[in-house]
Amino acid sequence: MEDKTIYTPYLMRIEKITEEAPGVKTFRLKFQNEEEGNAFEFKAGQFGEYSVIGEGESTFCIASSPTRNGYIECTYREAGRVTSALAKCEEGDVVGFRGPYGNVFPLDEWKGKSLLFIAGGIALPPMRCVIWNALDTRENFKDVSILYGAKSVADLVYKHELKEWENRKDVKLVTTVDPGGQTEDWTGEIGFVPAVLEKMAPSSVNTIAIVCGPPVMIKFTLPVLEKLGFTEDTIYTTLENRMKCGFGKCGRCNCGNVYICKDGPVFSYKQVKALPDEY
Amino acid sequence: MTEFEPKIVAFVCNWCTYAGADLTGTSRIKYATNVKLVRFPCTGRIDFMLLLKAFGEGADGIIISGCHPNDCHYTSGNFHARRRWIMFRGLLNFLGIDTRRIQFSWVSAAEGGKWADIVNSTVKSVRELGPYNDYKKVADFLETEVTNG
Amino acid sequence: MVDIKKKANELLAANAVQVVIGFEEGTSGKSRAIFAQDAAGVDKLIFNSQCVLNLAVYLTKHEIKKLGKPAIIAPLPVMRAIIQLASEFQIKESEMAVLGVSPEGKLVEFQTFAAIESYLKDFKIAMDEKEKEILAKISNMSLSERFDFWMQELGECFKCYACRAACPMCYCHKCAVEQNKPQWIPVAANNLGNLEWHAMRAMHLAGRCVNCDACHNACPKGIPLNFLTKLMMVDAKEIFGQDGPSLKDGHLLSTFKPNDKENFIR
Amino acid sequence: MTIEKYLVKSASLSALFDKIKASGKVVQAPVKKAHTVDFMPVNAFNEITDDYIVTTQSAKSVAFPRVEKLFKYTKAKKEVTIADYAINTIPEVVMWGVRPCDAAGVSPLNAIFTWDVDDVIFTTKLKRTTFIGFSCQKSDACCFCTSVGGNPGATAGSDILMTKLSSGNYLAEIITEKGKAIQVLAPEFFEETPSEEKEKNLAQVPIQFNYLEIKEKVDAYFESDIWKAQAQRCISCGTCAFVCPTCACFDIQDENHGKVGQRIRNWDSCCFSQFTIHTSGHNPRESQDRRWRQRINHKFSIMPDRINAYGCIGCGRCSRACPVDMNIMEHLIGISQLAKK
Repeated sequence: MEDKTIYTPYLMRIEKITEEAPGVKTFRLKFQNEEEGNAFEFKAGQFGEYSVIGEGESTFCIASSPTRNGYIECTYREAGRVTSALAKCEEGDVVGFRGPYGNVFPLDEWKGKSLLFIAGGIALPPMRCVIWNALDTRENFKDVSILYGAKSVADLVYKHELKEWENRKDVKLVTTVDPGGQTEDWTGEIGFVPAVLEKMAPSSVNTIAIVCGPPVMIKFTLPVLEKLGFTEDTIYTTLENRMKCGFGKCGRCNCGNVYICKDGPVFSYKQVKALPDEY
Repeated sequence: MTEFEPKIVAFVCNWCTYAGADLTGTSRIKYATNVKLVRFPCTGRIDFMLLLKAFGEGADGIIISGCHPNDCHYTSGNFHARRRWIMFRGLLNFLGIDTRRIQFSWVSAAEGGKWADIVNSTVKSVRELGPYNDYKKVADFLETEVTNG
Repeated sequence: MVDIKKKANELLAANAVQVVIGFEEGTSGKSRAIFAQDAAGVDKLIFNSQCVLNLAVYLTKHEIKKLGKPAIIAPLPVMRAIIQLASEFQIKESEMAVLGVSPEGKLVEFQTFAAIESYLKDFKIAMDEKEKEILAKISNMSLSERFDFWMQELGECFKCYACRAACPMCYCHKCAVEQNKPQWIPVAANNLGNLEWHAMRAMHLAGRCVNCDACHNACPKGIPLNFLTKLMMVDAKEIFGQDGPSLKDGHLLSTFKPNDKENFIR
Repeated sequence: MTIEKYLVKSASLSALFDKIKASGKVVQAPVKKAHTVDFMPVNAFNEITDDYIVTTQSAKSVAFPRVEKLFKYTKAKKEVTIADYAINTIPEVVMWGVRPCDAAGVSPLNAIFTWDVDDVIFTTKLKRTTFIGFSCQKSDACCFCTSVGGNPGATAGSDILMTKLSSGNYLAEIITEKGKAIQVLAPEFFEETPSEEKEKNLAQVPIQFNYLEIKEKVDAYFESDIWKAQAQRCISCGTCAFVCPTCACFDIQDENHGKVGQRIRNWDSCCFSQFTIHTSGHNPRESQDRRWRQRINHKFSIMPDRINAYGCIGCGRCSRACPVDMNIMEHLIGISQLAKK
């Protein structure tokens, strides 16, 4: 008799690979075992441990929305041992997945409010999950605005979805690239996210801001949000720390008395402020 | 019982031994087929750990070969390699690893015959030594348990 | 000790250095490192036969560098490590003061690293009789006995990397054992992982080891892993004539002579 | 169950061992090896040593070994098969000669591995382990169990606790059902209760600090120079974590052998500089003082906060094994003496 343990991953078949940007790919993964797939549930904001069998595990969020059944998606940038191995995978290959782990975006609490998403670079994937979740239950929310910035036009991920959001009447999308990163036919903004946000000047009335991006972007975006009237209770983010287990045992993501993998990855700005500077 | 066929890995330099091995083939010199050739830009690039990796993955013998001294394509890669081999061979021996299973050689692009000879004699001597079970046992982490040692 | 303390206080008082790296009394007669930044700290300095840690290990640590310019209490192994580190461009003469300690426990002052090197000419690295005996015992085993011996000894290793952490020459920010693209050395403390780790460590110290035994003293499992590097040292001397660290000769494995002798290459 | 007390004659100990061995259980006991005294599987009573204060490594390896194979896998072209951990192959083990401090470490370790989700490999191993403790007649300068709520004769965590009496015989306290099961194997060796007092046969370990105060101070002095001062001589090895009975940090890795391989769990340590490093190169705990603070904070503040257990049981192993004499007791005394904030 062999027993599944908490370390045993689901085996997932790569159904579709989308090249998003240089070094960035999205995998659509289907459960090899249908029963497992049917029983699988998750909520927006949660993450998982993805593995190339033989190379090890790597942590990233589930990038697809829980409202889309039958598959999960992940988007990653090729960087370390595991993501490099993932990059070599082809459609039809089998990878491992453990999860879902961590807490969720409190979408239920946000009903009736406006949502402002601010993302930079490769940080759109953790937000894409909640964006689609909100859009698929659009009636629950007032205005939905998305501000997304990347280094260059090529670095923008989910290009086809950005188009879709741009064309939707019920979404306000602003995209921006860093100065010098634009192409000749670029029609979006040029400038860093905080500056564009200031220009965009979204209302903070009854609005939740969800911010995710590189630390330097977050650092300069928060003061702008505060100036706009957002408070530490109405700003949310998702944190990443190195993780191995995903369920509060391996000790890696521990930051103060918070375990990012159990208490996070979703935190309000108020909670983040209370953390020691170890994330 | 069939005779034991040793698995031999050869780490060779691109400019001399690899070309030499090519010549062995084009000259239709017959030699043992036990060798898997791994081509490197230079013997200087052959990290000493690769020898242990080869044993760890199940090789019974190893051949390392490159340009003769003074013939290095990059002037001195083989001189550096030689020093490294001298030190590493001493260490391996001290660790109890069987250096009789490792053949170092200089084979130039013109020495097709010498390459055949190196391969044949290495295969012969490793065949006499038998499979490298001692190392295989150590490398077999799938079965061996680690106790609180 | 009096003269060392006096000198240390002078240096601190003149602000010539900001910290004195030395030994203080530790738990149950052990000694340990102290980073004295004032007279009270200097007062705690000791020096005795229990002072086995190689203090040179701290010279390359970024946390210690932040304390300011150091003066380091340097018995022979520390002096040797300093010369080796200097030859590898890890430390600079102008960035530290060396308070040498002679084998008799007397203060020896050095103005330059070259002066240390020439002082060391009178104190060649040598193994004592007991060490020679152990080395000979291991060398005289049969091949399979030796393999079993090392598998037994290295099997004890649980990869805490205290040997690496205590070694003044292991200053790499990212050790080869942490390279994982591809995974170079197995992470697990199993037989293969331990053998490859210790073989690699010994090779990376070939011609660089100053025989201070810090690695062995640090090992919580008492593994005689210092004999791997001792062998490297003996070979470096016998085959290539390298006799201790040198500021000019260059690193054993990054230099060569066209007429290096061997007897195993066909 | 209430603790039952018996007398086990010194001469019966070996016969008791044989009975346990004959029952088919694996027995691990302290063995004098070339350089250390450590728990090893033993076959005969005379392999066991009683000449140790504590073993170099803790008894945690019985349930949390330095290398744990989580599952094996085979990779063919586009297919992966996983052979899961065979839980039912975990043997019944008796840990003989465990010190009370070591036994006290079982509960915090268990708290970590059962927090929210159970690690069945760990819990099953623990379930199938019987701890036969031997209380301490000797202590050394590194011992401080009494300062963290333990004592040299504490029964917590042991299934049976043996205390050597002045007569040379042993007071056997049967603490749990698992302990009772051992007694049932050889009831003839468990004789009537001795009148001798247990306490006077125990080592004296003075109380050095108040561990509740440590938590208070660690929280109050989280941002303080004390960590820098304490961590100066630390060289970032993992010795302390690896010998610690309650340290549970680990790493998960895959190891291949051609097309087959295994996913393994290895010990890891928060003191390693690479422990928290992100792939981007950003390191949340890049200097040693932060890692040292994490170690102390985790044991004395985070664990009590989150899993209701203290992560230090005062065995002093880390202090004995530390290559640079980072004496944890000294540092804890230092922390406890900080002014109240």
